[in-house]
Amino acid sequence: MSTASLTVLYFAWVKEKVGLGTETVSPPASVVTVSDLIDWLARRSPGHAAAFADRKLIKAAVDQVHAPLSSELGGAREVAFFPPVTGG
Amino acid sequence: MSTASLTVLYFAWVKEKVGLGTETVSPPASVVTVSDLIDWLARRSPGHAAAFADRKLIKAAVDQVHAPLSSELGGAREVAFFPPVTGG
Amino acid sequence: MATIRVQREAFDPGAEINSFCARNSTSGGIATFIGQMRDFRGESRATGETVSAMTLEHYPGMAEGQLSELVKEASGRWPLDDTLVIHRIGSLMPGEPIVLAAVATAHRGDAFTACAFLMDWLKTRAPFWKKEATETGASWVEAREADEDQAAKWTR
Amino acid sequence: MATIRVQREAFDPGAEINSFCARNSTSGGIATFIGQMRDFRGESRATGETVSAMTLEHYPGMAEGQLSELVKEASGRWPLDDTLVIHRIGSLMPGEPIVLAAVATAHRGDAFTACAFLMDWLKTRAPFWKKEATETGASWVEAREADEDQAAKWTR
Repeated sequence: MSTASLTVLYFAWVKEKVGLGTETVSPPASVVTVSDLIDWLARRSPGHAAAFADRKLIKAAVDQVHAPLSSELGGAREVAFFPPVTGG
Repeated sequence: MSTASLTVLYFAWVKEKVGLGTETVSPPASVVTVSDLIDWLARRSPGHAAAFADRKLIKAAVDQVHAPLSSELGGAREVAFFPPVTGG
Repeated sequence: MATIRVQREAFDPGAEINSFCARNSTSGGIATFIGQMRDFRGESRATGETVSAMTLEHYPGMAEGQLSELVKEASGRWPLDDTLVIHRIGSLMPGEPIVLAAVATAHRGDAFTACAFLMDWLKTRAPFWKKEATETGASWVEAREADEDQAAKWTR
Repeated sequence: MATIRVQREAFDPGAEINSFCARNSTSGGIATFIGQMRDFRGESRATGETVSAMTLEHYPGMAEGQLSELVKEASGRWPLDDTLVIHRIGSLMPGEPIVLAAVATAHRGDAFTACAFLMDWLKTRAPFWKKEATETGASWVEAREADEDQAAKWTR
């Protein structure tokens, strides 16, 4: 909840829309949940805005554990955004 | 239900107790069901008697199809007796 | 499509599975089951007698016929692209594969279910009998009640 | 015991299954699942676009971590002797195996159930994404709702 730096990762079409695979950001204290982080990231570029336009399509992992968008970031060091997985 | 000849097959320990794997028999008209056939076969030798001593342990197939001991033989040409199967 | 083999010769499960995959390259999912000969009796190696060899007797004709029936029944219940069942007879050594069942389908759920069904019915309907040789002599394996219960759940 | 591999190189399912069987020669039953890359999109080859190649992206670290979690969860639910999961990443050609899951147990029921569980959870939890190349371009495969439903039935 501070301005500690956070690694954000993007995968699959989220990565393609954002235009990069990873970035290090320092969100303001007002960014408390994963959903808050999306709101804040979406303002960084038209690519970010496009990637997060329909967040029903977006899944998140906080420190490599699946997390609902309502989760609090807490002291997370790594947050990832991606579409539903399609391996196997 | 006549004196037509019938091939009888034995497998696994039933074969070992009877002392042979196959025989051709001509049961009398009174032998109507698989169970009747067992009664009749059991009198053929001490080995037969030992094999059929506890018929709860015996399974039968009539013309290569699993059949309860109460089944009628009808025009069967081949009847087999064996313990419960243990393949796989 | 289906292949059923009852054979005295050892077989190579990996090679069989690879050729099954190759001839079903458009099936999304392949489920297989391999039953191996264990070198002990009962529930565990620690408590069971050591088994040095096994003989598998079968009812020629009916064994193949029952396996065909099982595959036909499975094909009627689930949309299967292909099926393979191989069952050994004769003398086997510990560690050798006894049986291989493989099912190819578009969707993996059907593959798992059909393969489990094949094995459950095979265990209670296909006329094969195992005789195990141990230090104290050879004896016929007894049917497990659990197998009957498992087969019964597929009854319609 | 468990082996988990996420790898760019192609693998040979038959050879992997054979060595899995060999190192689990005292397990009575081995259930396996092989997921293959299909050369068409959608439900059937007749109606779907031809797929000429596939790229599998993954989340390094989390992919391996999730697979370990799945195996740990399965091992807690069923008495498993051994487990193997191999998942490809990178470029794949049609017909190539994408994933192999193998489970060794004393009793076959547990092997089938645990293997199906592994695949259902893998499909919805392991961070891999498929991109298919067709004549009209490349596009990301969409998640199937059926996969979510299938995974949900294992929830306790």
